[in-house]
Amino acid sequence: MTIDVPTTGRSLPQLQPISFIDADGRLTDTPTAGLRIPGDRTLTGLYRQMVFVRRFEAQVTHLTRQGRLATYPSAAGQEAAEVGATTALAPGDWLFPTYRDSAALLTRGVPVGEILAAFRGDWHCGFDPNEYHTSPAATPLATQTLHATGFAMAAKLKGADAATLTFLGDGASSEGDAHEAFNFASVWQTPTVFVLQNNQYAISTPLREQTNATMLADRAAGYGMPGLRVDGNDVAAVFAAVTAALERGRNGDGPTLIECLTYRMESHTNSDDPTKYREAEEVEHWRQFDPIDRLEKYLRSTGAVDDAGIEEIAAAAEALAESVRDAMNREAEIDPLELFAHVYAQPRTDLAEQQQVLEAELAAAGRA
Amino acid sequence: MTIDVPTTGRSLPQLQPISFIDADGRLTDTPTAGLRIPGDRTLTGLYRQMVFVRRFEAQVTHLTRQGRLATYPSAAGQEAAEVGATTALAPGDWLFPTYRDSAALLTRGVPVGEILAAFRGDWHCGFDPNEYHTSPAATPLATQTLHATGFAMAAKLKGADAATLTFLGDGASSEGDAHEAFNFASVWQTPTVFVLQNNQYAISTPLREQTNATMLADRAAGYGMPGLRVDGNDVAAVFAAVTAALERGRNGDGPTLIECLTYRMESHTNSDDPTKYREAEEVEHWRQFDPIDRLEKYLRSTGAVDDAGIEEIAAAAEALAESVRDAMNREAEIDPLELFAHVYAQPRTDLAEQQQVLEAELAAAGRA
Amino acid sequence: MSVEVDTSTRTPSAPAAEAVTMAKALNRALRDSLAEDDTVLIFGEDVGRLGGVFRVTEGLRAEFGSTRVWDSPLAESGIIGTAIGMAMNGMRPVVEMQFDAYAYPAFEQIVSHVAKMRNRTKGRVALPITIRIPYAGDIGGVEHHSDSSEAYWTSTPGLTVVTPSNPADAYALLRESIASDDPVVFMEPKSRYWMKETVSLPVATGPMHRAQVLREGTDATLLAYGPTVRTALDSAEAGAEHGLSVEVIDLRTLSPFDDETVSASVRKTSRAAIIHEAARFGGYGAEVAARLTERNFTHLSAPILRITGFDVPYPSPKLEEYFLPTVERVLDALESWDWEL
Amino acid sequence: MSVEVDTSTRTPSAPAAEAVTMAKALNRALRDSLAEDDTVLIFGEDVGRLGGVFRVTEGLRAEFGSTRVWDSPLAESGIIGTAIGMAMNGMRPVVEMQFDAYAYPAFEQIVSHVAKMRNRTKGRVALPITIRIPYAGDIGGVEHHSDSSEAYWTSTPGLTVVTPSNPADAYALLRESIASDDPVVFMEPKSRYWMKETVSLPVATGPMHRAQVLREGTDATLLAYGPTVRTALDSAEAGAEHGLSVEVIDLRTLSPFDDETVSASVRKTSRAAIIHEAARFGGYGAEVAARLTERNFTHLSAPILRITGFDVPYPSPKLEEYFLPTVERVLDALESWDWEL
Ligand SMILES: Cc1ncc(C[n+]2csc(CCOP(=O)(O)OP(=O)(O)O)c2C)c(N)n1
Ligand SMILES: Cc1ncc(C[n+]2csc(CCOP(=O)(O)OP(=O)(O)O)c2C)c(N)n1
Ligand SMILES: [Mg+2]
Ligand SMILES: [Mg+2]
Repeated sequence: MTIDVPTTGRSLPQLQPISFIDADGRLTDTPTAGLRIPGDRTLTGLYRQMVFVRRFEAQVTHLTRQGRLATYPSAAGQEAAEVGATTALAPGDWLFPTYRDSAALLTRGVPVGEILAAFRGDWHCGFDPNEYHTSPAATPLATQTLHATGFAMAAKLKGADAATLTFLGDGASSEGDAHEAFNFASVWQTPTVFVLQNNQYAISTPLREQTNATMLADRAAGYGMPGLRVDGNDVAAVFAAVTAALERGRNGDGPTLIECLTYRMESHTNSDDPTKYREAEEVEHWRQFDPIDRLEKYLRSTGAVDDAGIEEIAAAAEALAESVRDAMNREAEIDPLELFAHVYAQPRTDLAEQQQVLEAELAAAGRA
Repeated sequence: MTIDVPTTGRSLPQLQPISFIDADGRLTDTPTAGLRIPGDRTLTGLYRQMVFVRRFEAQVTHLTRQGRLATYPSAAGQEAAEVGATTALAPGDWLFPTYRDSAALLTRGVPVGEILAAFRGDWHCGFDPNEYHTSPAATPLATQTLHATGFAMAAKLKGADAATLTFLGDGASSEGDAHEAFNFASVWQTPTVFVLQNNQYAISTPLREQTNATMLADRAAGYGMPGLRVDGNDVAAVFAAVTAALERGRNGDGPTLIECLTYRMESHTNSDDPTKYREAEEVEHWRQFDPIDRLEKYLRSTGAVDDAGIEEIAAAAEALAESVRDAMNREAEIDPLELFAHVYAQPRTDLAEQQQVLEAELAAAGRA
Repeated sequence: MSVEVDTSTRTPSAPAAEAVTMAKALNRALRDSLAEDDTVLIFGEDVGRLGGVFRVTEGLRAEFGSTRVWDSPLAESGIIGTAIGMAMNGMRPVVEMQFDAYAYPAFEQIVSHVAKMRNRTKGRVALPITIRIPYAGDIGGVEHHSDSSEAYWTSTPGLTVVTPSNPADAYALLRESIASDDPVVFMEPKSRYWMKETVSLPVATGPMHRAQVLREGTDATLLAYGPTVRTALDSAEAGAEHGLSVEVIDLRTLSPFDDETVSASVRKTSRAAIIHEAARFGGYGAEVAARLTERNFTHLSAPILRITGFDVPYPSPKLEEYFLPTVERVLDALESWDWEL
Repeated sequence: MSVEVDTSTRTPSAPAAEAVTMAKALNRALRDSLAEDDTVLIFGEDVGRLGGVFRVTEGLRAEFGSTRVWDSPLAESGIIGTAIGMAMNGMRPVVEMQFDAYAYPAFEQIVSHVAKMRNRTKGRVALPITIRIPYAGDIGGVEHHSDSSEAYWTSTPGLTVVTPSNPADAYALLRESIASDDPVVFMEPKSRYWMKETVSLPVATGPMHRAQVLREGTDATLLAYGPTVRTALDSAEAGAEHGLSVEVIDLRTLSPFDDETVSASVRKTSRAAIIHEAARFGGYGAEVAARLTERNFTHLSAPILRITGFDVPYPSPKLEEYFLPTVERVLDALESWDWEL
């Protein structure tokens, strides 16, 4: 039987997650698949952004408990994956995030008010995707992985230098769309990086009821695509792996699947009750792997940061939190008639008629 | 990072397809992953059934060209996969076939008229699934893989001894449903065998535009499920692999993915024109791997069959072909009012009214 | 205003009446179905340990064990597809699509298999599957959490589509749906999950497929289902203040349509409107208006009106109030009729 | 009987008229779109080398190369999902769903993203995607090859739904659809692919969203689209033999609905019927009947009739003839009206 198929690089990822800095802030001796630890300046920037992100998540969660937002899914505990991956993007690259990835949007430079517009209930997407090279955060699971693949395919066809990065969760990896995206991306060799944040839960469903695989990165081999498993709480590892994968993509070598092992420290959203499905001890156990603590220890050990530096960052994070409060204190102006404004490019009589109905109702209620 | 995951048996299938009998009818020295070649009596039975199947396919294709069937997808060239896999089933097991698998239905004992009812346009499914423990042949690709998984799950919950086998194609493996079935089956450890007939084409689309993987069996590792690649034109290999996989399933060890490397010798269906997308030489190339020829050579070499035996089988196959012609010469009685009979268990007024409309039309046309 | 449903005659062993929410009534229906019939299985996303994001399956895993009630991997086509296989093997799966927009990945399995298997096999293979779908809005949900997808299912031959508007019906209709040999799309109005009613569960179940007159009237008929039944009742009340006697019918089963009950009402009142949250264009109301007009044309003194959401995607929470059909919108419609009272 | 369309005034450079099939006209529209606009891309199952199972994309890969026209892996959600990403990156993808039942795996991507992206982003992200779907029956197709799925798309706000009935329209409407900044579900009636018409391509394209009066009449209006336009024209011809003057309108665009053209006709004739292959319950005809009645109630002397397939799954080839709306069924409907001629 002679079948022509590429056989290069056919292997499963190493069992041990790739990691540079361990939970105690020391360098590991884990093999790192040829990746190199980022320099202290880069790491300090990543540290700073992780601190911002954590403060942001805490502030938004707090405001949500106060009822200022309709709902909020926090990525607390996942700062390294969110920040490490997003920071690796070039400005011209595109990000395809999910509802969980406000931290990535923040890192991408989207203003806090625009990030939170959707969760406050103002409008489905609060920012201009073209301005931030960032797709609206997708709620239907795994659907965005295909958008990222298609976008990258168009970039490739145009000969543009852009790559795409998309986040998906351990739960989302079970959806058919995730499989189709892996396959299309690898057949078409698009510059796409799939960052699978394995935070151990899909709402209440634990990983072991989601997959029987040793690791989700094992999926990659079945598509002829490189797969990596990284310590998702080590921002150095995430940044290095994603940077290399984006580079691969831009060089025409196709997509990469990167599984970031991490943990969702908070409830799924504010309306969730995690005591129904996980033990407090498990959450505690994961605290020791905290992505910020370990990097702080490491950067102190190299002398890249000191007390003053840490304080300055904390103060800046406080300012960010204040800007979040400010933004959420300002009510957005939402014109009810915008209901009809953006559905179609070509105007429709039906919608014009219905708009008149609403106008009349508003007038009758003294609202317009 | 401590994540509890099973790590046993984490590996990719061997590159070399498992095979016992080579294209020249000689025993191979390929490693066979612990499988053993079936005995001569079994092989002779498989040979006989493959000859039947080939004659059946040729006859039906001929009748289709004559316009006696609306459409027909032949499995000519794939006899080893069809027959080897289906014969491995116990009577109490269930088969979940596709439109390509009439040969499997024949092997399962479904009468030829009932197999062909769908392609002749009589009714969507011509046989009683419960009688033959065989699901209606699925046309929407890969959907049946989930039915097979669910059926097996129910068997497991009931403590029944039944396993399920489902066929899918190389093209169908790209559908989201295939992924979801692999995953559900492995998470639930259902007794399901996925027989992926990789016949190199999905209509006109060649394998290399369907997947970038070294082999489709590589998918299995990503689900924590054993994957095997077998020479799909060696019925001994197919039978041995599927028998072992069914056994595994019944023992509570979960599903198996078996990729059978084979080739679609005919057009996709009678309305297809393969000259548009593949060379005649390629088809010729595959003739040397013919599943029937090689087994005949092998069985002659062991003395299991001789000229007389071969002739007897050929004559029986002729009788089968005649029964196909007979069945297709008898027009089926189809009552137009059956349109309304089976849609719901609970009768509906709307349908009763519509049936009256049709009755009146038939009466007016002098047909009732 | 709370819906008054006379449950006295439906109670077999007269258990104590208590205030129960629709979520609780549904939960009880699932519990009783599981207890009575070993072939009933519940699985889906988060329906096990968590008891579902709306807590409809709460406590069932603990009571019946994880071989009767369990969490599946996260894939809707997978859930429906495996439910089909289980049903072929003698089970009665009751599966949940977490929000109705999340039934869409399972669309092919529902439309091409669930709806068609019985017909395909000349009645030899029944699929007694109940697909529970929380639907509609008015809960401040973010995008994709408030769709009203009923028109997709009602326009698919082979499916039975049911939706309760109150706890007693929720219990009865869910029991009937699970017991039915036809596959049922069971749509649960999210905004009514926490609506309470004093009722003695279990209520007796009746024949399926019947609409119910909730309030009698002579001037006009308001047709509603699920979340808009409340709007209809409130509107009838408000209409009464304007001197209008408005009949209110809860359709309960969307497919099939109970022509007998509804046409009788429309012939009596000669004017009717259907209220739903979904967009108007191609919405379920179109079928209601078309068939009532076909069957009662000479009895109508006005066209059947459709009081619905606008023909736009379901909006973000802050715009819901402008989108959803309100009592005011219903009253405007009532007023638009040419009254010769 | 062949459809006569006056193409004389629409022809810009008066190329020679020749007999072309609808498949060929569609092919030419794709070709011209590819030639004129570099951002137009065609991909899907078997649309490359094979030229599609209906040969609509024949020759395009050879002419434009495999970076403009190519075969994708076999996954419909993948095709629509990647088309979305390409459209976000400035492309105008034209994708094919091989048969309409095979659009169902892409249902979530179409309904939750294609239809909603523009609204979600306040108009900042347009998705100029054309989704070609061969639909309807009467071709002797086995199960799942003859669905009429238009109601699913027309009841989804955000989608434009178009269907031609003849080669000239096929050309013009497809060009317009590809040029549109709105996503278009372009439904191609399979049974009409080989219908020939003498026409000079390219015909000039007109504004989208207009229905067309194909035959004038005064007694009744038959509304049809795609495969049933022929049935309507034949019925009008047969009606004429019975002394009835029947107007025939080809809707061409199903969403939005061209009220102006259709209501004018209905007000003139006072009687109308809509003909489609899809099942009646919740079918597109329900919207047509409901809205025409809402808008023209006092002008109607009879209810709008729906002449449709039955409320059953599309049958196997040997039963198609009993399922499909025939000229006889249309004439029966015409006769059912109370004529005071
Ligand atoms: C198609 C679809 N099905 C169901 C849901 C409901 N849902 C939202 S988040 C979620 C869990 C997702 O888990 P995972 O992918 O692991 O991401 P995480 O929330 O852990 O970040 C579910 C089931 C959805 N949004 N989309
Ligand atoms: C969901 C779906 N999409 C598309 C089709 C149309 N179709 C029928 S067979 C086929 C190719 C299938 O190829 P493969 O799975 O390799 O099976 P083979 O025909 O080679 O046996 C396609 C595209 C279908 N039946 N179902
Ligand atoms: Mg998760
Ligand atoms: Mg194939």
